[in-house]
Amino acid sequence: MVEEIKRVVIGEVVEKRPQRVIVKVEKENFASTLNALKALSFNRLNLLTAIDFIKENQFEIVALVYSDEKKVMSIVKARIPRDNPEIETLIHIYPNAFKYEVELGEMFGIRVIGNPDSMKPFVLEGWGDLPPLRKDFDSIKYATEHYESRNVEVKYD
Amino acid sequence: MVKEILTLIFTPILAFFVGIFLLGFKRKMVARIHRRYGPPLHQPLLDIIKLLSKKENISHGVMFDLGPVMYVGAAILTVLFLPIPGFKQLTPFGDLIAFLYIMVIGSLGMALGAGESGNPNASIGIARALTLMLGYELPLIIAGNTLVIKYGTTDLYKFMTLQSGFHWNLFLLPLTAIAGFIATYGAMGEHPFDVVVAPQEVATGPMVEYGGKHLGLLMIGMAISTYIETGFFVILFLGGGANILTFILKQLGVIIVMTLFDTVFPRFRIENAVRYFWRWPTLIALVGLLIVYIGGK
Amino acid sequence: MIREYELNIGPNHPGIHGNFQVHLKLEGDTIVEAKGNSGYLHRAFEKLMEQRTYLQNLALIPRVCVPEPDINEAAYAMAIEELMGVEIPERAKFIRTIVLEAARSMALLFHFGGTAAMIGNYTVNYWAVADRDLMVDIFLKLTGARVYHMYIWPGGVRRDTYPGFEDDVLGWVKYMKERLPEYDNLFFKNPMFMHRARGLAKISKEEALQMGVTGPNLKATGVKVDVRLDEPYAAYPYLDFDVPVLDDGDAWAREIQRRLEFELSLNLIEQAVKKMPKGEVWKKMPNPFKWVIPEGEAYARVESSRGEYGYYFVSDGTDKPYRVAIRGVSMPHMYPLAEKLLIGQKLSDAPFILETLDICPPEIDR
Amino acid sequence: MELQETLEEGYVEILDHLRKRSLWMLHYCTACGAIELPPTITSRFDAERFGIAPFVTSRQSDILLVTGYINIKTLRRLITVYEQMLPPKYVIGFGSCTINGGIYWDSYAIVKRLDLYLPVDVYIAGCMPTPMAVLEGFRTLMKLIDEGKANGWKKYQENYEYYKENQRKVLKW
Repeated sequence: MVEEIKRVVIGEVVEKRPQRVIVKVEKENFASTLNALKALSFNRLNLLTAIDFIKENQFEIVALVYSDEKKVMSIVKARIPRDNPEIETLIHIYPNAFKYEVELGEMFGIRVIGNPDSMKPFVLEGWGDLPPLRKDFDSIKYATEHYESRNVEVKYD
Repeated sequence: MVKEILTLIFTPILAFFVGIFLLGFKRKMVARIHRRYGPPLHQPLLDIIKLLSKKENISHGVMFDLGPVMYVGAAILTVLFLPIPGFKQLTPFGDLIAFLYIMVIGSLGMALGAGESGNPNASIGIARALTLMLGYELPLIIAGNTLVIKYGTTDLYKFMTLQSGFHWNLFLLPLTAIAGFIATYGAMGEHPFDVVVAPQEVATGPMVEYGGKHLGLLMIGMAISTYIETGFFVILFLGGGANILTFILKQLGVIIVMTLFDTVFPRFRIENAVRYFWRWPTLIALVGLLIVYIGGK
Repeated sequence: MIREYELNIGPNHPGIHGNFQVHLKLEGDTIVEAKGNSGYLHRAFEKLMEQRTYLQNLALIPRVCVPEPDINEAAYAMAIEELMGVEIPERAKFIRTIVLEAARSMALLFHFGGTAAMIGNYTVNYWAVADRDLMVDIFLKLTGARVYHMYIWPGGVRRDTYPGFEDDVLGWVKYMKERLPEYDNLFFKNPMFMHRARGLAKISKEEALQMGVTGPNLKATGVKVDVRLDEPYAAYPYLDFDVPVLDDGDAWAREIQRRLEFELSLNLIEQAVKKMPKGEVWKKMPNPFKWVIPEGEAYARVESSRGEYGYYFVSDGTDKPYRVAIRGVSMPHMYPLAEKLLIGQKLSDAPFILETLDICPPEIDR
Repeated sequence: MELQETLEEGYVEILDHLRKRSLWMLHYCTACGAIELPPTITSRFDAERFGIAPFVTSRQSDILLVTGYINIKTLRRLITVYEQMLPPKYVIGFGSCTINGGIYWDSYAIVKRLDLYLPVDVYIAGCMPTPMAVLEGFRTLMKLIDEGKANGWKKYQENYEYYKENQRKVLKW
């Protein structure tokens, strides 16, 4: 299976396990790789998410695509810069990527070109702070600041 | 004369308590079918007391408040037109046709009240209630008129006396009895025709905005209308009973049979419910009418 | 022109499991447009998991999906085992299969109750939830908790089964097999249910494959895709079974598909209990408080009662996961699929259609 | 006037005694504790023996069950639903999430204390209380109603501004 993917994809292809193939590509041909993989019987987009590598100041977009016939899942990854991150939409390849992209916009602040409500709220209502899943957003500080908790001093006698 | 007036005053109260008993029995029986114990028999009474003891209440306008009042008033009026064993009640002034006419005023009152509440669920509920009424009125009227042709009179009291001594209409006119049963079953809003107060689809339909005292009144009206519908069926087809006790026992029998069906069926869609009513029960009622018509000649 | 109005199958709704809102635009009784609005159960699991060590996460993850918590524990444990390259003992595999299949049958019973109550047959709801409760008691004895078991953890299972576990489970399976004909006569073979569900909200095979639909919704359209067959985990390689598939793809087919899968999981439990070997139950892992998972990434998949449920795991060698992405099953079922299916349907069918798709709102908001 | 007081007192006494036997709870599963409600209502634990049945709309029901953690989005709907209910109304808080945030203490979307925003009459312990605990919570509420102590709704009306202030702080209305 790996050879077919190698022929079709420009980028580093590694077979981690018999049913897991990791494909690392450049930012520009992320959408084209997925298009090629879809033609190669990878018909289902399982998950589209991002990982915040704050040390290298980069986001990593991860798309898990699965082929029902060949029973193989390939993890397609691409690195994008962390300041004003943008990717093109994948709706025309996988229709169910729509809400994943909206979630990317809300949780990481990644703008998706071509997705009608890319930066619109999906899960949070009236959220003013940093996108929450970024590493530099501190949830504990936010929680203790905004929500009063019951100040119970625990006495160990 | 004084006896007559006293019974006129006490019939609604009797109807209310018998209705409470029937509703309580129904909830207990449904619970037993669900393999659990279920509430005590007087639970509907406790519910009504709790509802009437609500401290505050909201109102969406005068008609909203008058809706339940009209519902209960029409229910009491209808009860007075229903004869009790041994008493003529108001039957000389209004016979079967008048009774069928008055029976409708109650739900019209609720519809006017709920329409005022402005909640879209309520208006959908009213539209469903009125269309369902269109459905079950047809077989009910045909079944009623079959009896009129058979007995030659429209006086409900005579229906009762003519059927005494075990030749009930259930055995003499089985087809009309079946059609009448399905129609009263639909009028009671039992399960396949539970379309008006479907909690999952329209959040209890017309009663969505009613709470507290309004809902208490509506529950009183519902208890009385349970008595009316089962009583109407008993008078038409089960011979009405010599004294009040057999009358109530027969009503209990009707409730038991209805609950057996109620817990087993899922719900119709509203258009299928009306289509069902106009197909099978109406057909059976017409065949019953034909039999009586040809037989009678 | 019929006046167009809006209605919410809102968060406060007796039918929908959990907190979820569908905003409908209606013309008369037919739905013109449906837009989901989720986020009422958002607890930021992925952020919280980054702030907890691997051991602390064990208490957090079952709370993602309420009707079926064990799939989270299994996916979490399998991801860590893959990262650490650990092979769990035989007996632990069988216990995991029994726990997962029992959780599936409990979730399916809960679902049958919900579907029947949605179209008005409350008796099935009262029966199904009561029968499910008998299995919950067995879990209470086995794991100490009714719903959130925290029983499957990396390296195997927390402790061995209590004496008499086998006959309890076999007793429940025998009891459920006797009860199934009653459910069939009351609900699945009920002409009213067939009349209401046949031909309702039909999904075609291509549409389902393209939209990322998995589980009974996909198998009802004729595609045999099941993680237990494609990538067998736990003790499924040792059990011989075949997943049933229907092919009309409408609401009726989805329900009957779940009914067949319920029967399949009963047989699987029976097989697993009979074939369970003796032996230890937990592979010794290093001291859990100082758990350090080697760097790397892993994706673990489990077949839940709704479809394929997965954890995408990235670890950076410290004692806290760097990033965990949860592949919720209901995300594709709700957003492209349910919003498309509801258009043109009657209002009285809308909650019923949402229920046959078995959408679990916490999986969407996480 | 003395007789009038005792009559008034006696009337309220009997009323409370009868009222506790018919409590309607709102069928609103706000959070994860809601999966233990169906077993409590259905055949195994059968809450209907005490007259407790699930009802659909807030106008008809008396008990608002906050079954677990409270997301800000849900809190806004909870407050509207609570204010739609007709007094006397009661709020039961399930589990530790309504007391102090529970397991989600560090989440940015979860409110920590329910009683800052709604008056709570009964708390039920347990990170998802079992049906037995839920029934015990209902019986405690019934005892409180019987003794006339369950008047959270009066507290809400009396210091309405305090509650509104807290709500405004969190919800940024």
